[in-house]
Amino acid sequence: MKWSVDLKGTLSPLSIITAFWLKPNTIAYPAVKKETAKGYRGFHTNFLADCIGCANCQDVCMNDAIDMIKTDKEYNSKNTSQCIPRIDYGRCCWCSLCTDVCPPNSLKLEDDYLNVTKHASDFLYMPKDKE
Amino acid sequence: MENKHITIFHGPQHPGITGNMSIELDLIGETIQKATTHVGYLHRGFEKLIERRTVIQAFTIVCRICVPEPDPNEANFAMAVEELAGLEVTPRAQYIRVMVLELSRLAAQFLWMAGQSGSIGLYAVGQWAIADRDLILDLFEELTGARVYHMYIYPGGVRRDLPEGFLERVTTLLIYMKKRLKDYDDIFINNASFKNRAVGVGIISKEEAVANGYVGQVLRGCGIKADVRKDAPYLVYNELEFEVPTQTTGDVYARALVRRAEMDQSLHILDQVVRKMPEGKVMIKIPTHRKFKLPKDDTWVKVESARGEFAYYMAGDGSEKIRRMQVRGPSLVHAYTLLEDLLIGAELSDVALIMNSLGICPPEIER
Amino acid sequence: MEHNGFLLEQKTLEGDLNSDTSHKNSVDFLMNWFRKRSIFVLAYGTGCGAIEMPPTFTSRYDAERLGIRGAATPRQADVIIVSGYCSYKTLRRIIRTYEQMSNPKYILALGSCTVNGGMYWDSYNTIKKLEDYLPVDMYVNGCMPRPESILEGFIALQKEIGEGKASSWKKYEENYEFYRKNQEAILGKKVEPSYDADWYLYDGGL
Amino acid sequence: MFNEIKQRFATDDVEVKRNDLYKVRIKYSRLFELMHMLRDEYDYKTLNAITCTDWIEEGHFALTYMLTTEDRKYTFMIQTMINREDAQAKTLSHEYKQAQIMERDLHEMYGIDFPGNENLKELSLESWVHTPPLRREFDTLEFVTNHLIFREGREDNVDTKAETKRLRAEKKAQKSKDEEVKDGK
Repeated sequence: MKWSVDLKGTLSPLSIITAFWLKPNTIAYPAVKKETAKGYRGFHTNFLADCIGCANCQDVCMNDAIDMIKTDKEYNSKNTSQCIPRIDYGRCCWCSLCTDVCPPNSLKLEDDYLNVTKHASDFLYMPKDKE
Repeated sequence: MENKHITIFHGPQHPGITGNMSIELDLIGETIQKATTHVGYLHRGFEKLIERRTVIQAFTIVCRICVPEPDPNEANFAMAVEELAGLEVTPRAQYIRVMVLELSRLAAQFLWMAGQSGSIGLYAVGQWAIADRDLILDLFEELTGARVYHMYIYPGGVRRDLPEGFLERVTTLLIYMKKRLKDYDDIFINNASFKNRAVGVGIISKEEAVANGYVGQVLRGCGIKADVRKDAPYLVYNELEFEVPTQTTGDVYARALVRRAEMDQSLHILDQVVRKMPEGKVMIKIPTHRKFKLPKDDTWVKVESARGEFAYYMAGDGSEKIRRMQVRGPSLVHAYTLLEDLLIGAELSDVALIMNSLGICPPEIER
Repeated sequence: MEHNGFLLEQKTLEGDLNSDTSHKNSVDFLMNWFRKRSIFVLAYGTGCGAIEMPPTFTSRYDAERLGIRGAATPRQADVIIVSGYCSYKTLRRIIRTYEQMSNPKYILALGSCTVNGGMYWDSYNTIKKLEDYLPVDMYVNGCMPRPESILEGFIALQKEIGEGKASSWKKYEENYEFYRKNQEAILGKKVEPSYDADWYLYDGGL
Repeated sequence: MFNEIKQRFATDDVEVKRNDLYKVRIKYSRLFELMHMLRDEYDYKTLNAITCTDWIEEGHFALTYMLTTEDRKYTFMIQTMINREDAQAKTLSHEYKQAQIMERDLHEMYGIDFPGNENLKELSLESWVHTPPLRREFDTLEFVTNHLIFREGREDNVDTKAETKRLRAEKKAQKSKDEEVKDGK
């Protein structure tokens, strides 16, 4: 390898100095929070007044992430199996196929996505009852 | 003092490696005598998992095959399924697909730029390039609902229509990028330290490139105008106007110039896509996931990814599951046949440089 | 030579440092404060999640503001990020790398795959529960986690370190038999990769 | 070209899949002859990929060779069947350099032997002793349940179909009981 004199190539990188006058593009995260876009695929919500317990979401989930369970919550009278979905976030990949196949459109994804925990058992998640 | 013959592992834990893979290097002094690639650190058995899932279920897993650039996989999968099932996609969906593919190509080139500059110690370029790539990811987030794994291009169309005002935001980004790319020329492509490191390193001859089935920038870097978008146009690429940039020297620098020129072409294509975007539906009606059946037939589809031809072989067997899907990404041959060849006689310090210029992406080698 | 991983070597080197670090006096408090403000992350992208690490560590999200930055070698690193799924072959390397890291050391696990297998729950080549093989300090949710999530994970880890609670490496040493048994169950008797980084020891040194 | 192939190799199984994709099925014994013909006379110079499909019901593997022209415009798929038990195919690694790694991949995933290929070491698996994973008889879920443990805490999953049936039956029983009570009155 030999070094050849390349004046343009040597001087042009110095234009990076002009970047001193640029506005920083950093999002100072904990202080400044960037809003997620509309329709971001975050955690699940399940509007219980609509949920019919059909287990379509469980059927379509290729990750086996959805359990249909019984809880002491009050259900929709149309809920034939008296079960509602619970999501295992140790499996979920946020593909939103489950929300696509939901017949009454009660299962949705919200824009919240933060869950940081020491305990792996915290990843079993009951969707919030939210329209 | 006589130099000793030593063997070292370059990777998997190494800052100068493109992902989780390793190269076993036999060295005398700093000169490489023999290179052996090792992969498998990311083997997940995609091809087996896809056989277990129905078509609709398998669609979510294919984008994981190549992490830096998931969209060509989705497009490939959707195109293969559509070809087997005999579906026709609406023009608007096709244009949106082209837009997504070109945006992801641009994003992948920025990621490459960060890696390539990092491999010779120009870290400022990486800081800029990753930040500019994030602007594209922001657009993706708005369009698809996720930053990296979009799961957006679906058999039968795309999953969502464009949000309101999206095309204007793409145009704004294009104007910014056009201006911004000149800065990269100044600090990276024309940089004397990059030129001196890259010119004449990792030279590939034309004959070898053709015979051994190399693709993408490796081919175009040694003067062959090969691009799937031109050779076998898919989607609506035959309605769009663009060029296939080539170089003749076949070294690392030539490949860098080709990639840089491709970024300009991507911007040019996006410009046309935004102007030509037709109205209409984005999704045709397809059967539900238990009823979506593929006939007993096979096909071979390919798209041009940011690193070259990306092809899928898909065979159906009359059931709702895919019998076999083989992924033939650009990296398999590049990482073995090409890299092992190129590294012989190279310096230890050039390993990262050469590797980055080939754009090797391990998750797609072992799948 | 008896092959016991790097654990043995480390014990002889750092025997005293392994004493209780939950702060009882101001020196411990100061130590924890220092540790929490300078986290060096090993540059090892073990899986998908590694693609969100460049944005986290470069100018857009700029983790260096919080004292978090990359380190090239395990000996200089404090944190190893297991970014997503972990194939058997990688697990060997992660175990080796982890054992090479000097105390105190922490593991940050990203994504669904480290919790319960994630997307690859039926794959024959990936592990399902990372905590069986290595002690995990913090799990971050997502597939893959956004840079904000990763930063949040680091902030939570810093808090733990500051309070002197993050002590997974001690857990690893105390329960070494348990972890080793699990590792051997899937990797076979020889957990380390077949090549040996200690070649100079056998070779008589440089 | 198709006529020549049909005549010389006595096969009718040539189809045009797309305007740039052709496919021919051929006996294994004539495979390499055809490949050489395509390479020498019709410019199909590059071997792009070798794939294998497991047709376990019919007892064979379908090996597919993808040949591409020099200008990368046309692809020819040549498919041949080999016996599933003790599968074997001649190596192409001496003619096409890239065939070595593709064959190595197939050898690992399907257990097909390629005599003449010097480098058939394991590729992505490490010390694998079970059935080659991509063969159909290898059940990955069974392997996983035998070798690994999933996270506990999900045992309360209810089979909704059975539960619906049970609830319906219960309701019915309740109803008939009510009616009985009514009738009894």
